[in-house]
Amino acid sequence: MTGTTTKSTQMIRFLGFVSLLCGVLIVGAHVASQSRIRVNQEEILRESLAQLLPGMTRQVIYIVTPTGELTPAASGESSDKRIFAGFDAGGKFLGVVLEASERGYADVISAMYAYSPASKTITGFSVLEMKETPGLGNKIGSDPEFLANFKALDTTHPVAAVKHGKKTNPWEIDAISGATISSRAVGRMLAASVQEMAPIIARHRDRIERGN
Amino acid sequence: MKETAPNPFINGLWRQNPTFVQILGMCPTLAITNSVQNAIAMGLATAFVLICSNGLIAAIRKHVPKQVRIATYIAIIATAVTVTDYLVKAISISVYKALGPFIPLIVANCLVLERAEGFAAKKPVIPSMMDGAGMGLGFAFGLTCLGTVREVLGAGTFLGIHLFGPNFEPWVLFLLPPGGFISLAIWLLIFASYRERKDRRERARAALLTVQPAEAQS
Amino acid sequence: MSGTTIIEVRTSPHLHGPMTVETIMRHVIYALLPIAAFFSWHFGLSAALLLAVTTAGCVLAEHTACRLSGKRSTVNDYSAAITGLLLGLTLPPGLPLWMAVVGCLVAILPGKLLFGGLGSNVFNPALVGRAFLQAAFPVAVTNYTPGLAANRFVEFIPSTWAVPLMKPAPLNDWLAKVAVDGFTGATPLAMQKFDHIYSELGPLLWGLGPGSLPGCLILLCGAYLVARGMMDWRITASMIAGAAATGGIFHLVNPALYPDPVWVVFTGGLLLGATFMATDPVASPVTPRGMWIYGLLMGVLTVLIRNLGGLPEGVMYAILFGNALSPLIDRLTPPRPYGARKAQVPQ
Amino acid sequence: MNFFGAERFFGPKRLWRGIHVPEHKEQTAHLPIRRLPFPPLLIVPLSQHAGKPAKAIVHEGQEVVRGEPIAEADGLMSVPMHAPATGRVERIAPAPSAKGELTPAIYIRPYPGASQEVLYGAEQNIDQMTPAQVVAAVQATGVVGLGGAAFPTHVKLKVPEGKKIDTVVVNGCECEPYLTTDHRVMVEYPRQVLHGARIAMRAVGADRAVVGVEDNKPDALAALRAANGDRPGILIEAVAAKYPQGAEKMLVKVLLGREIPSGGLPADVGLAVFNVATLAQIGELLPHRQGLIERVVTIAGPAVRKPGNYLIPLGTPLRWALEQAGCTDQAVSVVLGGPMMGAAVGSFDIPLTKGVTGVLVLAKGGANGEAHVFPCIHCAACVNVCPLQLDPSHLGLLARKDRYEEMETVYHLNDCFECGCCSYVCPAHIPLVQYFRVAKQMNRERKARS
Amino acid sequence: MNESLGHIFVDAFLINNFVLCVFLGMCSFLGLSSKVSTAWRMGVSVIFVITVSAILSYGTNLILVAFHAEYLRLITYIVIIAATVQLTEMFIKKKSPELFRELGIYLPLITTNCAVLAVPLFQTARGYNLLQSTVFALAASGGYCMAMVLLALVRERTELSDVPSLARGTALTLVLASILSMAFMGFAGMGGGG
Amino acid sequence: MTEFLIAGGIMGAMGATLAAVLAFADKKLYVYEDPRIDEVEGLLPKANCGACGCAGCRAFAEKAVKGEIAPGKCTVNSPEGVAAVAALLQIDAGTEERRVARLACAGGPHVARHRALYVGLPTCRAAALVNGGAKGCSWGCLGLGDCERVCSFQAIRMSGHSLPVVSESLCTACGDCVEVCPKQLFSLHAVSHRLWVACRNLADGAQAEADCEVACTACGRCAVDAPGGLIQIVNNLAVIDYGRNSLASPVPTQRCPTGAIVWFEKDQGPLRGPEAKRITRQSPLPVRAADLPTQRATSSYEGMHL
Ligand SMILES: Cc1cc2nc3c(=O)[nH]c(=O)nc-3n(C[C@H](O)[C@H](O)[C@H](O)COP(=O)(O)O)c2cc1C
Ligand SMILES: Cc1cc2nc3c(=O)[nH]c(=O)nc-3n(C[C@H](O)[C@H](O)[C@H](O)COP(=O)(O)O)c2cc1C
Ligand SMILES: Cc1cc2nc3c(=O)[nH]c(=O)nc-3n(C[C@H](O)[C@H](O)[C@H](O)COP(=O)(O)O)c2cc1C
Ligand SMILES: Cc1cc2nc3c(=O)[nH]c(=O)nc-3n(C[C@H](O)[C@H](O)[C@H](O)CO)c2cc1C
Ligand code: SF4
Ligand code: SF4
Ligand code: SF4
Ligand code: SF4
Ligand code: FES
Repeated sequence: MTGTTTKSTQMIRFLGFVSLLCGVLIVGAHVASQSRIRVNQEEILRESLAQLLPGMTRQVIYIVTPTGELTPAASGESSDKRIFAGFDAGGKFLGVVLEASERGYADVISAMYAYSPASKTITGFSVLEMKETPGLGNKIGSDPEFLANFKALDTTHPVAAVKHGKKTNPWEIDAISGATISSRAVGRMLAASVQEMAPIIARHRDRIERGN
Repeated sequence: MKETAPNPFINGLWRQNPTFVQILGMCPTLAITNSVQNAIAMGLATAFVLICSNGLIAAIRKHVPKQVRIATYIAIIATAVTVTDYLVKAISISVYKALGPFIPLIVANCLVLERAEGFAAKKPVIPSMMDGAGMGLGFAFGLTCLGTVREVLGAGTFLGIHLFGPNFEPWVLFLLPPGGFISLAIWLLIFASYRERKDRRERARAALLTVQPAEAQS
Repeated sequence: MSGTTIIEVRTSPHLHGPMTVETIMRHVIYALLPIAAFFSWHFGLSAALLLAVTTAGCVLAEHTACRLSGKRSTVNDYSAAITGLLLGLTLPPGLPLWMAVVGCLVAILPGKLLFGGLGSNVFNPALVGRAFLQAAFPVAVTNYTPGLAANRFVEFIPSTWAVPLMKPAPLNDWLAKVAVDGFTGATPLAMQKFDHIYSELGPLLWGLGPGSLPGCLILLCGAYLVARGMMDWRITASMIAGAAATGGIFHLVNPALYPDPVWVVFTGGLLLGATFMATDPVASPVTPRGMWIYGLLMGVLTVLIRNLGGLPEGVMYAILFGNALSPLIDRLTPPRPYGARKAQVPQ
Repeated sequence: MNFFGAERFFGPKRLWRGIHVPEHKEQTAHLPIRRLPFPPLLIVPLSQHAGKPAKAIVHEGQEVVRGEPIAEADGLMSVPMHAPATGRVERIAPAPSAKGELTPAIYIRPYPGASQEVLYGAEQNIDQMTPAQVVAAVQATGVVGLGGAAFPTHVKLKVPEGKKIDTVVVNGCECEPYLTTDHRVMVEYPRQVLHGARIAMRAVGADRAVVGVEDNKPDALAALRAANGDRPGILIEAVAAKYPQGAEKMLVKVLLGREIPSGGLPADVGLAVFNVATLAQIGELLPHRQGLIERVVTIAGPAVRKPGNYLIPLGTPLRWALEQAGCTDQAVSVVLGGPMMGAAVGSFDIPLTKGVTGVLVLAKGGANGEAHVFPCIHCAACVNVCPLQLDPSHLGLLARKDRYEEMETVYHLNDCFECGCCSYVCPAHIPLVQYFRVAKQMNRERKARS
Repeated sequence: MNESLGHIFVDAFLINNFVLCVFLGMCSFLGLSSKVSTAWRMGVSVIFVITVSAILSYGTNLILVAFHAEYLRLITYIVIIAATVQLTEMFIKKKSPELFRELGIYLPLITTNCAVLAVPLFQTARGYNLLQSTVFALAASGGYCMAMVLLALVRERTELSDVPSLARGTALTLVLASILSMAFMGFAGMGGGG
Repeated sequence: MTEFLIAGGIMGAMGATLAAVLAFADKKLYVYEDPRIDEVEGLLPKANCGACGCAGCRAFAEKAVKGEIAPGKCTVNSPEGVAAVAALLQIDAGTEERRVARLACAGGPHVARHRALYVGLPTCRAAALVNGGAKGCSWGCLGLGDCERVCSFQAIRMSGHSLPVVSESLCTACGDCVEVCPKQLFSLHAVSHRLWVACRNLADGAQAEADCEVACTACGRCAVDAPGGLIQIVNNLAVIDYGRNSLASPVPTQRCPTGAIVWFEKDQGPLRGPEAKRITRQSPLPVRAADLPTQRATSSYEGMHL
């Protein structure tokens, strides 16, 4: 082979063929694993919802249109703004779960929280994705003391985080010591999200609670 | 002359260890090793890709035109990686989440292409797969070493088991980027001092064996 | 001498000036002592112990490492002691001593000796140690206790004695006992940044806020070194100028959010950094123009990090960044040799 | 201390960089020039100057008269030698030199009791000579730069093709510590200095001369000013004392604000620079068509018994001169020239030549004491004092790693004139100048090889 | 997401610097940073390759989305990168053989520089438009180039000192990188927060 | 199924397009480089020592492929390596006799006097610039080991008497020591040049011996013992004419009184003749007590040796 230039057509044919083969292989893997992956993803979603709304077995997903209307969404598809309504085995409405995100210490924190339209409180909080400092900022997803803030966080007043040990009002979040920035980001995130979503939910409360 | 490597498997595992000797595949080495579990998973995923791609490339090595060889190898590697990606996703979403964006980046792990070019392109299928396995496991070994330092110091745990009790003050740094660099440096220093001590011993032995060159003997 | 003098041949110059590295370093220590004394007086026993531990830790680390590698110990050039003192001065007084020791080891081993010892390190060793601690133990390192507590000469801050590798016990009880009113544990900078509470400027000049050292005393000690020709004033001056100017611009844009230049200069570690750390000759440029650029850059960066970043304090990062850039600055600002048409930038 | 450099703006003209060195001139500055007796044997090397060695024109056993030429110039870059004493040529053979190698020399044994009077020479009228004739006459005197470089003076008097010289600069700075030869020459022979300056002005066609004298020699300034009176053409200027103001590049910058281009000559900026002693010799010798046979040498230093300025016949062995002045047993090294630039010698059998401005005997435990060399701490002291605005710090670091080529191409090594300021101030006691000398030598050899 | 261009730039250049904070492109960062001249040439080559391949991948992605063949992203991106690199390599070899010799084995390895692949993947994941993608590519590769040059500068400086034999080589480089990365932590949170 | 078609279509099309682009670029931008250069380079020892006279191993490989230099010119390569290169290029190996560096001085401080104490940078280069070094013999080795430091092959080791000792097996004749020595004491010689004058002192016999006990005093005995013209006395020094090396034998060393002329036996270093002075001293000679004129005593002047 040394020194001889390979014919161009041969190169084209070879690479074309290899690529084609690769493409087919990949599609094969894609098709073969697709259903399993979907099941997995739904499982994950349900688990995280169930964590926020204990006892939940069924969820209904709505997409919020830009005009503030709701349309039901096929499960598993991600889109802009979603509302998950959760029901227990007996079909009882448990509350809604909303998504929110905000810039934290290192990067955007995205999270889900449970909201009770009846009591106008936040009843649960879990982080989906963050790059906060491990051992510090990332405690917002794991620190029991911090998560205890979200047992019944009043939203009638704008939510805000205050320094550790300084919580006095029901709408305040007691920040994690040493991670005030991340904690405040959570506060801002919830405040903004509730401010936007609460009226929409209030408007469609009946429909959501009915689950259609 | 190319040294006659006795066994491509051992070669990759120790003598030519990709992490500590060749310093290849550094991105996952540094990025994924903040827990031992991630390190092992990433190492195994890479080993799997290496075995597949080395085998495939060795199989077609005789037919590849020189000018498109890189593109071909890369396409094959990418296929192997995409397949792995789907596999991991199908097996466990939580592992997939931990390895994050780094599985697709196995494609670009220099180690994989280096082995394709440096070994699989020249050798038959079986030794190539052996080499892939050796390198891959060597890589996994390297990652685990690093992961151990980082997890033990950074979180006080090993594979999630608490080692020092609940009051341990974690060294957050080791979970952060600088800690990755430092941990690898620590391992390299350990190996270097080991090698230096060995060298010194060998030199001392050699000095005993050689006759001192005579200086103007009378 | 019985007339059998052995004559020596040497190269010119046959005279030498009075300065030696050892004298310079010794005088830097003299200049740091008043500051260390203030620190100990202000925070009490724990602070004094912290300084003693960091200084001894650095000196011992260097001595032992030299001996282990079979070299002559280099501690008698006093530079390790400076590193220790400065490291101690940048740490909160109640820091667990085991963490301080970790800081010393990091400052001296990877920060200095790994590069080849005195003169070879690229980064300021004390700041390498401090940056390591800050990243490893961010909570402990930003946790300031109140100064001037009544019992400061009688008892240690409890966290000082934390068990190695373990968390220090919470300070709440102790704080309640010393009963300092309205103490928040935050430095003036952190309070300004996160809570927009301005401390009064007056006490800051005299170093009476938590976590801050007396600006005027630091400047005075620096002036002593400058007067003895042992320190370059250009870096200090340009760093302060850079910080003040940048701070001024921010202040003009949004006076409510950003503090005024005087406040900027006298808070945090800026003066200590500009006077004793940015000027560490080893890690700073040698060319005259380079020094100006270096100082300005660090001043500007400090304020940018403070005002825009997530951290209240930026001096340490600014100086480390400046250290990294100093080889580049040296290259880009060669002095114009006598008789050359223009300075040539080496490739 | 030099706080903000404010003193730059007051007082006489001064050098910006450079250093203040303890002067130690009080030891000899007040002592008039005295003659030294002839040694039993004189050794006159054929190469006492920069350039080609002279060619001997005497043979062994020949009798010579004091002042008589004994060697002739070999081409333009060379000067003749004259017999320093009346006596007999004992042999023509290699002799040790200050560089350490053997160089050919004429050994003359003076007759015992020979007179110090110069019997050789004839009057000549300079005013009627063309510049070219003046240059030739200067060459015949064998005068070379007595400021230390020993560069043949007539070469400097010959204006290069296409250049014009407007000013003669007379260098009376003598910035080196201990040395007072130029000082005494200016005090005792001001008329000769000025006469020499006028000869130089004529030769190069300049209508102006500037004499630069450091302000630590007020008596020299006074003597020159008195001798000059109010004759125009020669300006006598005081400059603030600082080392190395005497280097021509510095002096020219301080006095006239001109910078000699890197690698260039004073003629490139319309100047010619001469040492006062050089001009004094020309002013003295040229009218009588005599040759250079002796020079003033300062013998000083902490370990000298009888320091002073001695008029020494060229070729006097160092040992003789030292025996006349006497050393204490504190002596530990002997330096030819000033302490900043002079070379230490390891042998006393070498002769004193035209370029030797002083002999210093340094004592134990002086500033020259043993010191621990630290690593460079980048303190920039050297950068701040280097009069040529180089970067000795980087040069030193590169030299340690044998990166000689880079020193030359990137850091202007060849501009360094080895003044020693950087080594003097370096707190780490790094022998920077020695590094630079080695580097230059290695570069020269590398170039010669390729 | 609707991030401003300035924010994208600062984020990718400083705050989440590809090399020092995200660990991408490590191998060449550690391997090619011993000389400033090599480092910055490599940096510029990477800027070129990343920017070109980011734009090409953007187009490719449009096609893939149109055909609902997103699963082919990885392979198409990497093959495009490989081709770009190979073209660059041929070009450099033709125009500047000595640069080619200097970059030596690392030129083909740009292909396997994770940073190069990461840019198209990230830009797709974050849904950047063409302009945002280009800015992102420039910032990320510029950040890579800057980190490379910084490391090379400090490494060149250590060459003038007597580094203990134990640490000579990669260990020292890693320590330098780690301190640099600590210094970069100062920029963390610059994007928002407090 | 459509998925397979689409994927196959996209990938096939892309592969073909890129291959076409590459093929086109390959035609336009192709630079021919003999692949054998890489292969030869792979067979070289990569010492980049320059002993072959080329700027590094790759330059050697380029020249070797072009046939401008024989593979054997790389003296560092093992014989098998040379043979492999030759076989690859299908040419003659072209062997060259191995050369080694030889030192023309044997005057360690235990036999050669120093006239002063040198204080300064501990390198020969630096010492030589101060008054030619402090050694009495101004031609001799300064013993500060520049050659040892510069040798990249660890072939030079300073002996207990501060004299460099060259290992015949390690030396690659790269010439670095020849260049670095300020006294030019090294030269490269074929290993078969075994008769050797280990001195450069040009001073006359008495002076030379006063400076160094093992100096060549130009007594001429070796010249008399050597067959026709092999050794001549030039400028107070014995000089060997290596053009007549075939005549050389250890005989001329037999009667040398100082042992300045030696015979290199392989792996035994330099051997002196039986009549050479026995040197039992191990410690350095004292630096000559300087006759520094500490008194004003004109009479001591007769001590001047001229
Ligand atoms: C390396 C490092 C990482 C940090 N990471 C976070 C973080 O993820 N989240 C956070 O809120 N603060 C983080 N911080 C701390 C903040 O800078 C700031 O000091 C803290 O939020 C102030 O909280 P405090 O008022 O409770 O002390 C970090 C600090 C350092 C030095
Ligand atoms: C190679 C060379 C050529 C020179 N040619 C001239 C010349 O043509 N005219 C002149 O005035 N000086 C000439 N000089 C003299 C220098 O300008 C300078 O005066 C001399 O080197 C001594 O200066 P120093 O004592 O500062 O080293 C020459 C010097 C050298 C080294
Ligand atoms: C560092 C340095 C210092 C010098 N100091 C003096 C000095 O003090 N007096 C002097 O006459 N020449 C001094 N020279 C020599 C001058 O540069 C120049 O060569 C001399 O004045 C020319 O005159 P000449 O050729 O008549 O000697 C010095 C040179 C150097 C490099
Ligand atoms: C003016 C001056 C400032 C110094 N500042 C520091 C410093 O900030 N940190 C430090 O570790 N050493 C400092 N040193 C000591 C010494 O330079 C330092 O340890 C070197 O970096 C060690 O190589 C300083 C020395 C001087 C003369
Ligand atoms: S570098 Fe040269 S010119 Fe500059 S101070 Fe040093 S010796 Fe003098
Ligand atoms: S004076 Fe000495 S220590 Fe200071 S920068 Fe110069 S060489 Fe380095
Ligand atoms: S430096 Fe001298 S001894 Fe060493 S290999 Fe080269 S020639 Fe031989
Ligand atoms: S042989 Fe030359 S280089 Fe080697 S020690 Fe002797 S003088 Fe120095
Ligand atoms: S693994 Fe990322 S560049 Fe090598």
